[in-house]
Amino acid sequence: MLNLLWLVPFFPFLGFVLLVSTSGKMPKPWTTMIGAGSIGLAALTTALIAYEFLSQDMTSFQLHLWTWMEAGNFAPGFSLYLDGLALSMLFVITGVGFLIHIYASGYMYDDEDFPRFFTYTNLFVAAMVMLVLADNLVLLFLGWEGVGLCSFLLIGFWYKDPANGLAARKAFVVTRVGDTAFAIGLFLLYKHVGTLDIQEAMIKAKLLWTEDNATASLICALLLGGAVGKSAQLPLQTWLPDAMAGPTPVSALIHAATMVTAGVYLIARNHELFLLSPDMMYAVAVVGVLTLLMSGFTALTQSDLKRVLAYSTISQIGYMFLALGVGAWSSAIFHLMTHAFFKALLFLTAGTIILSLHHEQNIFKMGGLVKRLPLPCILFFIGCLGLIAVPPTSGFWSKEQILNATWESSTGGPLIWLGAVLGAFMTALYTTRMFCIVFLGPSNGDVHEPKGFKFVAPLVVLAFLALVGGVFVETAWQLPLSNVFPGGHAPHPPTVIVVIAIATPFLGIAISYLFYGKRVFSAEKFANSALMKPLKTFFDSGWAMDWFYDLLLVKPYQWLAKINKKDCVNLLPDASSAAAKILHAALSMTQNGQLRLYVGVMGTAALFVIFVVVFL
Amino acid sequence: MTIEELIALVPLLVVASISVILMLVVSFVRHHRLISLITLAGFIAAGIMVFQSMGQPAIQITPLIILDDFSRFFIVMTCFASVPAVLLAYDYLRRSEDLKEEYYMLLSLAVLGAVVLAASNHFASFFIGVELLSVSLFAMVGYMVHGEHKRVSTLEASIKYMILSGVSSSFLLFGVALIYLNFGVLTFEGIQQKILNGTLNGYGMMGIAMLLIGVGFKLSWVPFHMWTPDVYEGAPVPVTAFLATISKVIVFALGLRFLHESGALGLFNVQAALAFIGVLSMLVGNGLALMQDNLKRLLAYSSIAHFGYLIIALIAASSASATNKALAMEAVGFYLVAYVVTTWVAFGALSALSQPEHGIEAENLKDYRGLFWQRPWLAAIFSVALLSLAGVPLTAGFIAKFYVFAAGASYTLWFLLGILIISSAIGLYYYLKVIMEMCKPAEDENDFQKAAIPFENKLILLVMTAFVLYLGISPQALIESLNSAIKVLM
Amino acid sequence: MNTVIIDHALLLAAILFCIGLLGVLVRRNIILMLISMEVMLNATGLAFIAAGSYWGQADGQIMFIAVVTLGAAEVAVGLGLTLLLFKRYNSVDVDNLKQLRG
Amino acid sequence: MLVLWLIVVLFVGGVLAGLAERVHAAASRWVTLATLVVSAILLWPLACAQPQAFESVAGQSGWLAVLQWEWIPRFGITFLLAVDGISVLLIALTIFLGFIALLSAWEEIQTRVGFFYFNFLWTLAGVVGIFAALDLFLFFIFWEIMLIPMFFIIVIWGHEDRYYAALKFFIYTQASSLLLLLSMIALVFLNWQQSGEISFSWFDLLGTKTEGVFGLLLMLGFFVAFLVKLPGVPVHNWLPDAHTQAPTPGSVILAGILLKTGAYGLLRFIVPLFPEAALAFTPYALIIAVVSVLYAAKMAFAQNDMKRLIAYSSISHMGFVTLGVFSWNALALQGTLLQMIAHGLSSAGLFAMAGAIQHRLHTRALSEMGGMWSQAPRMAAIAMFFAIAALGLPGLGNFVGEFLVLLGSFQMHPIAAILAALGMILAPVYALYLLQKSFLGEQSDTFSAHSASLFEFKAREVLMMGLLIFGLILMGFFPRLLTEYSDVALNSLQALGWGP
Repeated sequence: MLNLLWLVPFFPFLGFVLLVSTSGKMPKPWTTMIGAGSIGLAALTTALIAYEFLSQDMTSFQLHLWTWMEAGNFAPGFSLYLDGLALSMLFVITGVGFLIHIYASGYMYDDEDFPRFFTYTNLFVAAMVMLVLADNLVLLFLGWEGVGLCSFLLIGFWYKDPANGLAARKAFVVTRVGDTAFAIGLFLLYKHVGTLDIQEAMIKAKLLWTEDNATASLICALLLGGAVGKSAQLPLQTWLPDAMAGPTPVSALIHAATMVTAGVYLIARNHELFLLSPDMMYAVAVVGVLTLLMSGFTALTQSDLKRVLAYSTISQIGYMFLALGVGAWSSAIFHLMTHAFFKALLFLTAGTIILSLHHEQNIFKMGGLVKRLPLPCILFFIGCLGLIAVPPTSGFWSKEQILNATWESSTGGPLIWLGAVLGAFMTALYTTRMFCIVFLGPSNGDVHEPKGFKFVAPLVVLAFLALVGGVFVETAWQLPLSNVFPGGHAPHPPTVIVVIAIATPFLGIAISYLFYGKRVFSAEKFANSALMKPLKTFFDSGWAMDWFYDLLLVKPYQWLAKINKKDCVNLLPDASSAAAKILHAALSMTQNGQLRLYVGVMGTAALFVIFVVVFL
Repeated sequence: MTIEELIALVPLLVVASISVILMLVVSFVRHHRLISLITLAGFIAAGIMVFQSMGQPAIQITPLIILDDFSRFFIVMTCFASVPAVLLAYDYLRRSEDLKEEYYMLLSLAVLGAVVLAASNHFASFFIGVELLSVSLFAMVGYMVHGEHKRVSTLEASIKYMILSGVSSSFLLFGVALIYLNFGVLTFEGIQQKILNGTLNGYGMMGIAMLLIGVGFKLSWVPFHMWTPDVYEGAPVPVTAFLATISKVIVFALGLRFLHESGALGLFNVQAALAFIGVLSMLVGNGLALMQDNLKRLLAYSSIAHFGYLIIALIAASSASATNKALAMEAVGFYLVAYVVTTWVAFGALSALSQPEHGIEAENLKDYRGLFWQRPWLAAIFSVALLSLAGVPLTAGFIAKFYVFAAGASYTLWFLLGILIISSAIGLYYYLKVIMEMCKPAEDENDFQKAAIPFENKLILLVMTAFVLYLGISPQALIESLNSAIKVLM
Repeated sequence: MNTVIIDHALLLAAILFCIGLLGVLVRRNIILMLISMEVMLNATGLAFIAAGSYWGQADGQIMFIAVVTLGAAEVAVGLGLTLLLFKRYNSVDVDNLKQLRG
Repeated sequence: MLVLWLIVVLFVGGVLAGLAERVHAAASRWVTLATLVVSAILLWPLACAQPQAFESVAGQSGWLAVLQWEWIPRFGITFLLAVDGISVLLIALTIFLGFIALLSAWEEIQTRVGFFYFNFLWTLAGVVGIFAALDLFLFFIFWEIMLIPMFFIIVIWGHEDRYYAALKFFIYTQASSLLLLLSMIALVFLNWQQSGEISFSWFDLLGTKTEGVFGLLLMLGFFVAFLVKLPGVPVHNWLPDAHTQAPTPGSVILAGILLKTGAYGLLRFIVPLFPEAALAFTPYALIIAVVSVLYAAKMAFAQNDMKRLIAYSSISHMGFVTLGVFSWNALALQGTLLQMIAHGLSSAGLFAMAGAIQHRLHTRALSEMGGMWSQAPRMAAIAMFFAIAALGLPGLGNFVGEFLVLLGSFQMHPIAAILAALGMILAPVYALYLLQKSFLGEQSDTFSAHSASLFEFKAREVLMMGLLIFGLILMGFFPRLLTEYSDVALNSLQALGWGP
């Protein structure tokens, strides 16, 4: 059975091939069958494989398909590697992916490019599965770039609006910056350990380097560069909010549940390397905490529902990075999984809301939806609870672990912990704000709630997972992950610390409710006060990072391209041809047809030649 | 003079007798075809005779004439290269109104001059040969001055050529006089010994310089090139072709023999002057040709450049190493042969489109517009000629250039080779421009391209193109005969 | 004594040569140009004779005869062309000849 | 002998195709097709050759179909044809792209059809000759031969500025090749002095001692000629013009095959013949490589002309070849070869695409395109594929090449590799820009007049593109199919240079 592991990426890929080759000529139900069915089959296969894997108490399983490329000693295989970490990811990708596909088959049904949507998503799932199953970093890079491509394609899915195209390109190019760092990291790793096979490289790296080795740190830094690009962490987070231009199921699948967490996976996968470099661990933690704070503040100022969710995603991934940075590997993956549940739920519910309101995404034009959209309201509420990490929802379990680990870890500490708690407070603040503005208050406009199995079932399942999934993972899923990551005692910080961590979100909820729910204080007044207004603008713009990059990189590059459109190197041939023409013009003046000039030239030339021969 | 010497001299006598016979025949009957056939037969007979004697030991006939393999090679070349001159002239004259028969006398006299030059190793024969060639050419250049549709420019060309050639002859002769004053001998080899003895003084040097000027004029080296484009343009095509091929090639061959046998080539100053002239010729020749729209002028400028390229091989022939010297001399020989056959193709194509009956020659670039679509084969052949001139592989011109590169490299003339590369790049521009013109879609009906091509012209084109390609693909045969020809100079 | 004489003779020849060259250069009348050319040729003839006498050989004089012959031949052709020139332009000014250029 | 036949078939086929026009206008096409089929059949035994068929020539192993005839003994010039794994792959690429170019020419070339296919096949013959000739003189002959028919292709069937472009193309390549000729001759003479034997054979010249400044200059002569053909900044200017103005099949051949001759030259001659000089020159070559990659990528982004954009992207990609060659280890060499082949396929696809668009819209200006996806989704998807291939997405051939080159060169020259890797960032900038301007975005007015059915790809075009796509995917996932051929050859080639 385990030998059929290749089927997991193969089913979505087959779906992709089928959809491409029929180029959208199939009837829509068939398209749905193939598009969502292939993911379902992959999920089923994953479940069967997981059963076998777990029941046999295996720690890892390797499947060599073929040798990919070969040059000198470098021969990465097209090989799959399954362990607890990969299995966790597989579950998220195929399981949550399947649910999202079902939802999408309803959500996208009326779109003229319905088949194209599934073409892309199937390719995405295939690439994502390759990413997590890769047994070497080159193959991982294949999946890594593949998901990036699909992200690009899906962000720009509605290609007729140039803004969507711009967002898509931004996403691709910005992540590509990280990818390049990643690639350079691979080169460096290969140079020193002579292999890119992950397990082998980790073993060799441990033999080769002691702790705090500069090269190891450098490699980690480069891998981190790749991770922050893909996972939208500082300083490469700017693409993700714009990526919301894609259809909402895409935001749920790619920009919340799966792809953006690839960076977390990458670091977790190479954790042994990072363990050699406490400095880089610390850097990961700092990146995580700064990102979660920054995006928390920004989320508070957004008015677009999906952008709020996008910033919350960035912030939650920041928590995962924090977990990685403090060495709480399992917690990071744990949070990755729970986040997938509640964030997918939030996005899909948001999709339903947006669809109900005729593609209205501005939260200030919503309001009072609690009565008109009761079911989405409940589902969204559950999602919010998970996001805020209210006990005992899934988000609570994972976030608590992270905060506790942060306090105790040598690469974490109280300061980082404080930042994380502040982040949790911010999360509560903006989540409540969002919920209150959307669902409470006066209502305006009419709604058309999409109904049907496809719209409801996935959401209910996700809501269930968001509510109780945490308990399940906390208890049942520790084993497979503990085989992957170095074990350690469970963190037990002082009780007061734990209490603060648990209580802070409630404080956030309360304050936010006073502002937005009860409207005891006027949020507008507060925001428009002289002190806060520039700050609000600053936060709203994503801490002016876009502006900064625009000024620093995009504008100069465009300027460079523009001033040199004609290629200045062309001056070389142009100047030589001009010189030749001038030479010609000058010379042809001598050939004026006057015999006496000819004689004169000849006489002078004769004198010259005589001079050269006789007197030189 | 022994009987062997006399027998050896027969080919020269045959060439000399052609003009006499023609005079006699003309006084009885003016029959164009007959006259041309006699001329043709004379050239071919002389050529075959000399060809037969190739490989025999060298014979010095009086101090003036030497028949060794080197001179035999060039005599053969002259005689055979004169065949197309006759054919082309026959075709051209047939269609024009002027007197026809006298032209062949002039032609045979010019060829006689060339043959004498090829066989000369003494200043007297050198001088006689040069002047025989030149004076005949004055008349040939200005030959078509009569008739309703005469070319007005022939007269101008002729006068310019005559005056300038006269001046250059004076330089040449003054140079000879000075050399004679210095050394007291008029044979090339005699001079060599004197130079080796160290008797060379300022007079001798000046003499050599003036000799170079005279030769340089005939070869239209820059800065003695001024006449070339005007005369090329003004003269009728067959004369231009003769001027461009035989007259130049033979003077160059003689120049090589003189410079080599007299040892003057080994003098640093001579090499410096040659290098200087070479650089100028390459750059100015190509520079002048660059935007040229008149094809005859273009070919004139291109010939200036080509003889500039040859200077590289000429300088390299001063090498002390026998192998390198042989290489350089072969290079000269090969280049000359390649240049002759290629130039014949080019002028053959030019002539094929010309209409002497109307006094019109296809010399303007626009006359060639769309030729590829009107007359594909002619255009293809002309392109081959142009590519050969440009030195593109599979043509004789490439092997020739290759040889020059090899010779230059063997003598480490990097600077000159660098100039050669630069000027070749310039040269490409105007050769390609002509080819492109032929590729352009024909705008309107072009009368030039309609007329049937005479048989003689076709024959020249086909045979010479075959030569160009043969030499480009399989040059070994010519290399071997050149190798044996230059042995006598080693 | 000998050398002085030869130098003088040569100097004379050179001066004549230059006068001839200048003549060709400045004159526009083709007949005068032809005459100047003859002067140049005869200068060379003088040089030959001087050299021949210097070496005490006949070669120089033989060459002189050849030079004279050449001069005659050139002038013969030259005068013929002069006639044609005059016929066409009603003038013997060579500056009329400027059709061929460029 | 087979290689000779291959070349002869192409030459003869060219003549026949030229003559066939007199029978029927379409006959030339079919003759060309038949010629290509025959040459593919002739190539088959070479492609299937088992290692035991490999010969060893002058101590160099891994050679096939060695043929040596006397030619010009005066200079030790022989008619020496031999192929190894590298050559076989490149010849196969040539024939394959021959089919592609034929398909792209099928309808586009309507005037002077016979002459076109004559030139077409002669170009291919010249290129095959280049890949097979191991005598330097013969190599040079083929090197030049292919120029002339290509020149005609641009001049006669090109677009608005064709004369300028053709002249530039010819003068650049010819002038630089004279430098090559000079260096060849000087090298041969040097070898002559050292060994007493004059020979133009690559095998004989391998042992020449080429140290010092003189060796460096000789190497530069070779290098410049190949760099022009490659092309690399700063001698690349002929390429954007030539590519833009050439007709589609011309662009396909130019980008797909002709550029590879420069790359092949770098691979075959520079380091093996001048190891010391090449080593000394490496820093400068790396600068050229990196500048080519980055500068051309930047230039590509600035273009409005679709073909010009693609042309600059070619320059950028070929910069990796320079980088790979001057890294000279197993990884980089293998990568270089794969990059050459993959770039051949992807750029052929892009140019065929640009040609198809121009054929329909009569413009290449990106500013006049936009939103063509809805009209022609199939076309758009294919364009997307090639754009993605060009930006080096893993799973497609270009990635394998680029990755191996970078990985290999990083082992030798980390800085250069890092800088060149920045090309990975700039590539999507222009590739996606191209896509955005042409197929995505709002529908432009230029083609609203075209009905969708007229606009979409026809079966012939789909076949053409399908072949290329298939090739690229195959290379992306199973590059070993190719590297198995080239392994032996590259290993023995590598041994000639400096070791890592």
